[in-house]
Amino acid sequence: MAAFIFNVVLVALLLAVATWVITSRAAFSAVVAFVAYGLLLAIVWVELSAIDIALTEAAIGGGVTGMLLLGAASRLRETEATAVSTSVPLRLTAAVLCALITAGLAAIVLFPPNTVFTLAPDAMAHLLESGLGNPVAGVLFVYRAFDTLLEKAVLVLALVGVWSLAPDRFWGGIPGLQVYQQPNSVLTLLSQILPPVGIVVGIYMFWTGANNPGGAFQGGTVLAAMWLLVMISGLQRVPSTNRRALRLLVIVGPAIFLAIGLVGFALAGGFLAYPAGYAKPLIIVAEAALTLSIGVTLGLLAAGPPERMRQR
Amino acid sequence: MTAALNIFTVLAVSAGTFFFLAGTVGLLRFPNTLTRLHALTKADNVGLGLVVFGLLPLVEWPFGALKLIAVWLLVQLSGSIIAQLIAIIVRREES
Amino acid sequence: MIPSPTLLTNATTADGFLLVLPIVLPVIGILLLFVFGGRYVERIVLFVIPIGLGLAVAVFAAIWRGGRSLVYIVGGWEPPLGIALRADGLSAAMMITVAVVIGATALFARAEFGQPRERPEARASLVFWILLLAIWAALNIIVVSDDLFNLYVALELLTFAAVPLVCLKGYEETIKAALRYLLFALFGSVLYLLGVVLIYGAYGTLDIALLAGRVRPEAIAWIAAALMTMGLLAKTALFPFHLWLPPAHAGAPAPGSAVLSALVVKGSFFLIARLWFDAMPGLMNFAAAQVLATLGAGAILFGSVLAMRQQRLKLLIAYSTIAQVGYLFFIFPLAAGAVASDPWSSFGWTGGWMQLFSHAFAKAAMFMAAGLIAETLGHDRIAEFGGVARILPITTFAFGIAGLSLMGVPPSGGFVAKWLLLQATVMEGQWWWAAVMLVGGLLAGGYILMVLGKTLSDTDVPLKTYGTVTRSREIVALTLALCAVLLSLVPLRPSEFLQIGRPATSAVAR
Amino acid sequence: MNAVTLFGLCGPILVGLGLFGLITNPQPLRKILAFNLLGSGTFLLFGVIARRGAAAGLDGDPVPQALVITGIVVAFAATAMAIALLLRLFQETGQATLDPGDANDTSAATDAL
Amino acid sequence: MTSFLTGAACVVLAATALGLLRILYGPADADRMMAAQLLGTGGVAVLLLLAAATESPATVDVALMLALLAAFASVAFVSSGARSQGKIPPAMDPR
Repeated sequence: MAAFIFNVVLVALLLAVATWVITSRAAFSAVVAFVAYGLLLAIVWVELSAIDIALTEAAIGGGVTGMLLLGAASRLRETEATAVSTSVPLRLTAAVLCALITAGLAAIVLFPPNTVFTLAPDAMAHLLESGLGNPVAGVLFVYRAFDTLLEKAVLVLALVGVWSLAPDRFWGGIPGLQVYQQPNSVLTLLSQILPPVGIVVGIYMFWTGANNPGGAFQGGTVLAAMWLLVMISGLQRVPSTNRRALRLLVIVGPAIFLAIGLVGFALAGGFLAYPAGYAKPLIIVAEAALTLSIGVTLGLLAAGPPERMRQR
Repeated sequence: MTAALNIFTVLAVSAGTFFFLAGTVGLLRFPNTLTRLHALTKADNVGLGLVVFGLLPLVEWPFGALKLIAVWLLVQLSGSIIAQLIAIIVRREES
Repeated sequence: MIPSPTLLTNATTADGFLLVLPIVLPVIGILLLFVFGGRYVERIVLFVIPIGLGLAVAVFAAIWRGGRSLVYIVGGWEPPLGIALRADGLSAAMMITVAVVIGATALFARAEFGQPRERPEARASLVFWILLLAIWAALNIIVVSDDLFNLYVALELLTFAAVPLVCLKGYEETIKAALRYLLFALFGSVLYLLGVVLIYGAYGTLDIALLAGRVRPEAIAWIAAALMTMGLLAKTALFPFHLWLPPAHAGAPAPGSAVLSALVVKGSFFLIARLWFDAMPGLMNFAAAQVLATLGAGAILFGSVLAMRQQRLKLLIAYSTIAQVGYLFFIFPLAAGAVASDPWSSFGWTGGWMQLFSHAFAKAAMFMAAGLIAETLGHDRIAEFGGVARILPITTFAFGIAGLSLMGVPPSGGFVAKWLLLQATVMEGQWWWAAVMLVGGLLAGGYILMVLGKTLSDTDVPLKTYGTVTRSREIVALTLALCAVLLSLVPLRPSEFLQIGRPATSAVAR
Repeated sequence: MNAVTLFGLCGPILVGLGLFGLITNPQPLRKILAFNLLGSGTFLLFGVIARRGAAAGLDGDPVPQALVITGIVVAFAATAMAIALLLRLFQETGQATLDPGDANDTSAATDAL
Repeated sequence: MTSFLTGAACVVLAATALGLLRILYGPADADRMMAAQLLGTGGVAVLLLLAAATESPATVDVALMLALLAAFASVAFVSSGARSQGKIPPAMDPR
């Protein structure tokens, strides 16, 4: 009973905050509400017994996306007044359309099909062969490794897309991350203490991910956040995007993963197949490289396109 | 022994919950940003501390407990530093 | 009517591994370009593109010779747990079209985006080549993947490659166009994903071959199909979701426009067709097909009329894309209601896909021609085109014969496509589509001839030129236009190649 | 009604809200927020389907859970790209709106070069 | 014990949620950020209580993640806010 009341409160809150994200007049207020929404969503995922997703949402939704959106909202603050609002008929039509879609989806939730399909038994049946203990990691790195590989390519491509927005003269320059202007402030203290802890947590996330909830993406996100923190506080310089080492870090994960996939052709009889007995070590190697690459890529995505050539 | 520990947990968690309530009341009722900040940081850090304290008997020793304490320390640290930074901004805006 | 189970099997076939390589190769190229960039750009591209072309030919040849589909089970995990790749005759034809257009674009773009070894790495050049390879990889996945979620990731890859291409020049208007395109595309992909979620919930698999046997005409399937189709239509820019296309396609650099208009919008169209014909054949009925084709008809009329009113060549060509994409949607009523024993041997099936192939070649040629004209004149205002034919005869000729294909005049692939589609309207008794096609052809003739007339006309003032273009680039445009003409050698009847690997039992409800 | 259904109903409402915001709000930043809401509603729906598929000693079907993680990553990449575009537009023009009217305006397209 | 812990989680959640009214009322952006910060701390407490109630140690990892990253958004706020102070807004089109 207590659990159900908790869930009702949680859902009510989530919907209230979501409504505020959409209806608020001021963009900044909507963005702060969105950060709160991300936190609540992480709790919802815990309640749905999807700890892997909860970790991802906590890291991305509340943390890095929040940072991106807050930065954008404060930069764009002056432009808010110029926005025109949409016409009433359009709003009404949109409202009716959205209500219809909501009603249709709600009906599907309320009247589920009689047969419940699940791949859980299949996924568990073959999990032992891979040596992994976390079925979600099994799906991501064994059964549907192809999706995961493509997703990494998407991240690299998104980074190319973000960088491509730099003016020609700043290509290969330094991302326009907003750096805190007061040196030696308490922020410096925070960014001296937090990152060591964060790096430990990031490595722990990746390591525990083979058998427990967690994994390369969650670990990489923590690393990205810590890296951004030391750059924002001015402890470490934002690197030039033309540095070969930096670019190598971005692709080392996808490249090793792809190489392991190709080795499967020769040794395991198929692309992205693992030789018997070697699945777990190979996956760990790929995940370690991916954790690093994801950390660097997400950090660079959040840092934005190059905006200057020289260090300040 | 178990009963005593259970009572301890109930007491500590209840007290922690109370501090969270107090923090919210402060955030909503206090007159200006700086006093609200004060209420907030005091209340939620003490609140979380008491909750963690109360949960210690329930978790696996020592790693579970260490993790709980680490979580509390992290929140404590970042919370107080963020509070300072926000205070700096508020003060600059006021002047 | 409840569809009978298809005869498609899920087991890796001999040569199945050939399907992995055209996907992996461009990805390797992207990773190499990203790290080594700079001085090695040309070498990497020169290495990847010919091999990629060769692989596409190999896939085509394997299917041609074998007369059946290639299947590859990734990692040895069969669906529903794993992902299968499958290429039939249609996929092979798509793959080779994509490879030819990408290869030609690469040749054409060398002048603009070539990276001399001694110069420092340039933004536009490195980014262009990475995006071109990414589009290639994404399209190759789209034509062979059999898994709806895998296709979602591929669609996103395609979007993330296409959007930066739009604003590669970095002008204010192109950035606006790119942002609008991205927002439309994201709207589209979420709706698609929503449908994928519902399908998994209802049928427990995302594999297209398995779904064909499981999907029943019931509420949840209809809702999923509607959401996915709406999302994909937004990405295909079918009327009334076309708003984003003209500024985006007109704003990109010429080789970019060529790829965007010729290939990228076809990627999402291909998925709509896969959805209705392959994944959910049980849902296809008269009403659904008519709705899709009606939107297509709207696109033809609306796009053609607006194309005629444009003053700039690139915008005119972009509006013409909206119209030509409209024809593709006639495949739904004309193949699905097939009088023939199954849709695959209908005139509508071959006609629809011929339209896609011929438009891909013709439109790429046209955008290249427009780019060459603009480079020579320094602008693309049609009113000031007098005398262009004299200084750029090959380009004008390429534009003209590509235009034949758009109008549907022989000898051209467009003629074959439109003739087959017309034939299908007669056989199906759906004369109203024939009327739309005839009007569309006339309007296309109007805007093509308007441009050609201007280029052939003489002016009193001598034409001022701002730059010169090399003969080889003109020949690339001409070659693509000739490819569109060569398609007219295809016999005027349902193609057998496009029927290879299609499920033998008719799964499509009448 | 059980808790899973409760969360299941949350998904459609979030989808509706997000869709409404995406269509009606003229500011791109708010559209990006709405897109994220829409995406999370979709993921939530998938999560509920996963939860209902609990079997074989698991609390949920791991396949949809893994797909949601991939989806979150892709949505983040999309958000980062959209924000970068928006900020660039702001730098270039001092504005952050897409006038709905200029899509059909022939003068809106740039010079061909 | 389980009901008590879940109940406590419920109270903490409701309490910190009330604080979210500050997002609505502001008035300063700092007030809004404080509300989100309170929810971050409250969320950590809620997750720890849930972890104890359901005896799932993995949930503590989610709390750890929140503790690390909830402060991160505030850091972004502080750094971007600090910069917008001294900067002249770019010229706006008067039309």
